[in-house]
Amino acid sequence: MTVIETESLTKRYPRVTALDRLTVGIQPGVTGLVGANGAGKSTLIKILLGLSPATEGTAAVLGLDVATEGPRIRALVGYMPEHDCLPPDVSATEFVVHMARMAGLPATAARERTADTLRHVGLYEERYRPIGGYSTGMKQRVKLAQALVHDPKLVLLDEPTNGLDPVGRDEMLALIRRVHIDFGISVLVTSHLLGELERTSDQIVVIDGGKLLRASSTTDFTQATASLAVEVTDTDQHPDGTRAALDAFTVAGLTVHADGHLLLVDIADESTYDTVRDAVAALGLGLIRMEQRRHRIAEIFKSNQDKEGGSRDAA
Amino acid sequence: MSTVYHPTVARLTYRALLGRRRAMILFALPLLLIVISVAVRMLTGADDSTAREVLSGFALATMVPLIGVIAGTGAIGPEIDDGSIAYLLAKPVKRPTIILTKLLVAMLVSVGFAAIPTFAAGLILDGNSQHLAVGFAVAAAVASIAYSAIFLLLGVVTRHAVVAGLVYALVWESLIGNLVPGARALSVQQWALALASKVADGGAVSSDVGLPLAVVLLVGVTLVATWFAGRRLRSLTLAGEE
Amino acid sequence: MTTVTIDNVSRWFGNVVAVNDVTMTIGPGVTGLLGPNGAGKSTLINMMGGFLAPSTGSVTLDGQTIWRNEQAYRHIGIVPERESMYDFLTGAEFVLANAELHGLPDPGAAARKALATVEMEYAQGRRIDTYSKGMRQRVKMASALVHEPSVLLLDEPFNGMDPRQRLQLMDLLRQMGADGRTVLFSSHILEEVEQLAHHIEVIVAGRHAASGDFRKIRRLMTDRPHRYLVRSSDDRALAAALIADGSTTGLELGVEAGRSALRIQAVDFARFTELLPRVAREHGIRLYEVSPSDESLESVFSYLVAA
Amino acid sequence: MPPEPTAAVAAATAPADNSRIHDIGYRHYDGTRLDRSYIRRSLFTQSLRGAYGLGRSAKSKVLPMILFAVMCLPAGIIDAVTVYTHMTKLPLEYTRYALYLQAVIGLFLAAQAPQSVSRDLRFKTVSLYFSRPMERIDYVIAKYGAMAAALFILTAAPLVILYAGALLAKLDFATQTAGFGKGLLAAALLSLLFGGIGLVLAALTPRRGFGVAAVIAAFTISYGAVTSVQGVAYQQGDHAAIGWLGLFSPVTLIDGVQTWWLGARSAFVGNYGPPNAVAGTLYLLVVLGLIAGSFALLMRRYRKVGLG
Repeated sequence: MTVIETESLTKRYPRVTALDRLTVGIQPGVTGLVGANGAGKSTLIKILLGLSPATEGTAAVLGLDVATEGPRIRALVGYMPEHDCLPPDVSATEFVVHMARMAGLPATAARERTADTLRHVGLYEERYRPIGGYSTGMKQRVKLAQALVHDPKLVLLDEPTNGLDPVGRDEMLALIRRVHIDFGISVLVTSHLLGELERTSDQIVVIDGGKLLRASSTTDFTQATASLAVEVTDTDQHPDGTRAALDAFTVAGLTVHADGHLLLVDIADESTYDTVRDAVAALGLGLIRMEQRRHRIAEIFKSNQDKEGGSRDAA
Repeated sequence: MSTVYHPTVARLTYRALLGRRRAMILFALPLLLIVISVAVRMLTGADDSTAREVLSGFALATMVPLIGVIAGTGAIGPEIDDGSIAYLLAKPVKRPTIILTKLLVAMLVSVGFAAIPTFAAGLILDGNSQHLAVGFAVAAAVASIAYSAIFLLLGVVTRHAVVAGLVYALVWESLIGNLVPGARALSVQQWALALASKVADGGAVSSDVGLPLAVVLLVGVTLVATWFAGRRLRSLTLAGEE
Repeated sequence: MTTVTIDNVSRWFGNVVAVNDVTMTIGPGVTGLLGPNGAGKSTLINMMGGFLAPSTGSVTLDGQTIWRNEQAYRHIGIVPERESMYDFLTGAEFVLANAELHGLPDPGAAARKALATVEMEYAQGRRIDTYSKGMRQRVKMASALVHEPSVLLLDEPFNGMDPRQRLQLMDLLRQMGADGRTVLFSSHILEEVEQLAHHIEVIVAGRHAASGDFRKIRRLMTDRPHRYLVRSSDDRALAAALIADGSTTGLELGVEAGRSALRIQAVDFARFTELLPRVAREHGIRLYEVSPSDESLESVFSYLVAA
Repeated sequence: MPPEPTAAVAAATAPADNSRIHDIGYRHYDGTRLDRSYIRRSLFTQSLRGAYGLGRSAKSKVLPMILFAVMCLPAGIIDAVTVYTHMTKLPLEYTRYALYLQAVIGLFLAAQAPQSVSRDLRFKTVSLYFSRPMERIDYVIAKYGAMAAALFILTAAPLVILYAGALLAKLDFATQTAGFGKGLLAAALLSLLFGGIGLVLAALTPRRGFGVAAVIAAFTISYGAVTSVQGVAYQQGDHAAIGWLGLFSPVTLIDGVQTWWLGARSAFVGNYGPPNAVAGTLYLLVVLGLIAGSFALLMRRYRKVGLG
């Protein structure tokens, strides 16, 4: 089953075209949505929730048409906004119970599900205290809880790691994985941080200038390249180990170039591995790293960076 | 560079005061005064006592302090509130210069939107005796200057400057001043009236405060408020974390 | 005018100590300021920017106190964390006003140049309240660059920027650093810090936890064994050859992502990394992959925070 | 939490083996999902309770409860006086009551309208409401309804006390009931009018303080301006003008409507109400127009808010 399906979806505002004939199908699982600012990410979310009509084209969420079934979609979808959305003077429990009722849950169910959901997102004693005193990480958990409390089939998470520090970010990313794996809820998550999407998402959709730049599984995005990243230590004998290794590799006939402290060696065939090993051993350097490089999502932005509106030739 | 006035700070302040939604009140209140004056004039013809009632009851007691609140707090409060004052402070410009410039702008704006309409209303209400119009216009101008300084200080000191200013304008000046005679001695409105009664000779305007005392208090309050605002801004710290 | 010196600085708010006896020197080049939320990064940046007085100690720019010294701003450019600016102005008007406030001889030209640097000319005529977060960030950058300061302080400058804008800003900051300016930025995105800053300063709970190159910082953590994942043509033989040496403590044969792999804990980093290629060569074992699993800035950071 | 039925049964049938680990992992919800009318009702109830500080902190109960008490106290005193002095009619008409205590009503509105709507705007909670099955109109109906209902409780409760006192004092049942009915009708109209204006002003700004200030300023300035010009007209003996001027402030509008349509005695200076049928009709039309206009403005305001 396709969770989200759009067919030449277009949204034009008087000054800009936010979405330009976007056709994409999103499968169950965790999907990362990447887009330039103003690339129609928030417009897409509004359309998918049935809150803003498309100029042209169609979209369906969980098989329901966004143009006609907005309220039914919103009953089955959870939404976590990017910005703050929590009143500071009520407790997480009170707030989430209220939001559960606003999703149509009867009072008893709202209370029970709130208790469960807050526990699942990792809020314990603090849930009876006013939200105003929470840390950023705790607030993000409350925001996630209100999006999950009515047991949606799909949640839209807009920049859920925004403002979190590295530890908080890791916890949030783990939580997002759990939402899919343990709770069985599909996730559409937006982020500007491509690295964290690579870690979290099963598939990634990149929108640029309102158009689809690329949509495919994360493994497709991050396939291994034919390049070996090598990092070596400095020794007393070779104070600039990287330089020494670069020269040795070149002498040994490898194609290599330096990228900061890394040496990128083209893998000609299996013997390349041995050549690197032998050259490092011969110099007496320490081998810190030798890994086949993977493609990064960032590359599609880098390759387009010089072209103005580089998306035009992509789609 | 001049130490009391910085044209760029002034420009930013004008734009901030007149370019936002709250500026609507700056236009609405004088308009209301003019409408009322026209209505009253049509009902009564030129009449000293009615004119005095409207000018002191509405113009001086309500409109002038309200415009003072908007101009005084609006000249600096929002910037401190949203942190954009950082762009002014992180410049090789002395902080007293910033305060003085903002004060000057607030004064000009409130005189423009309070004293001039008061003068116009005076003329409309009472075309015969221009003493009244001049007297109240002077009172409005003097009061505007004092209010600007007081409310600018409030804008620097508290985030709730507008509410505090309104409480002062509506409760203290309008209500308490009318109910408790003793409170009038501590009222910018009465000090201004004392000055006005001097200008509009012939007893057209009267005040509960003697002229010398009024002048001393007006000047004193304005200077102290300005000095204190400058001091507070100098040691204003922007705690980035909210 | 390029060196910011923080000398025995503490800053408290009531009983809350935000910055606790920190001493550091920020010189030319790009420096990343890291720390968990609430560790005192913003407080520190605010003190360097003269928005906050240190409770004790001194914050100076080439020997001159920054607090209450508005002349210091001739050399400092600041990009505040908060989003608000003069939203009712256009981008061009805003940057021009900043240029005028600096008393520049030709503010118009300076503003145009700054806007060009951040590539915002195309939207300079629009009011700031119509801007996206990324556009705001760039205009903030332009306002901080307009007087070509030698010190640039940026509090979470990447916040809200999209991937393309991030890449642009990283290039810009890298360029500034290469030009010999002192660039200090705080960020939570360790991946970016790793790519951008050669020098990091880490603040944990108000204390100065570490400074320098994160790889060197990692080497200093001798109490933390380095974890490695190695794939080779014969993991078992490699393990047997390595175990004889004292530089490793744990050797574990297993399967990782469907392929066999050797997990190693190295206690003596230098000795182990030199041993590995030598031993492999001696035994004719082909190394396919040598991956340190806790060498990234992320691991370094988490070790520092947990310490 | 309800007991796990299967576990209970299993435990009963196999007493020897009662150690087990229950699954407390994520549970799906397949219970009822109620419709928009339930959501609207829930939001209405929550907002109405919120207007009196119920379900909120103790601090936020203080002001509305004090105002409610202040509103009811004079009615109790009037009752006592009426009963013990054996009056033949209440010293204060039902329709006059709210006009006398308009300052209290204004304060209540100024405090509670912003708390009802500017909070949601300021903390951007509106986007969470609109991402749920409700529609914009549900939110507006619930908020407007709750504000009007809160005002109605505030204005009708003292009337009930007066009515009860009147019956205790064995005043004429028919007259009292008619007066009480008119009073309730006027209170309802007042609640809708004030509630609408208050919410529109409060929804303009996410800043609660500004909302409070805007409501107070709008009510006091318009009332002050109208009554002072009416005073001038009275001095000049222009009684028709007094009647017409009342069209320009919310309080005097209600006064005019109840004077013309419900036969109340006007509280305008000299008791001069709307001068003729045209004016009387106009009063009613303006009140109804303002109520409808407030609703329309609120709808418009929230169209722009969206997910923000």
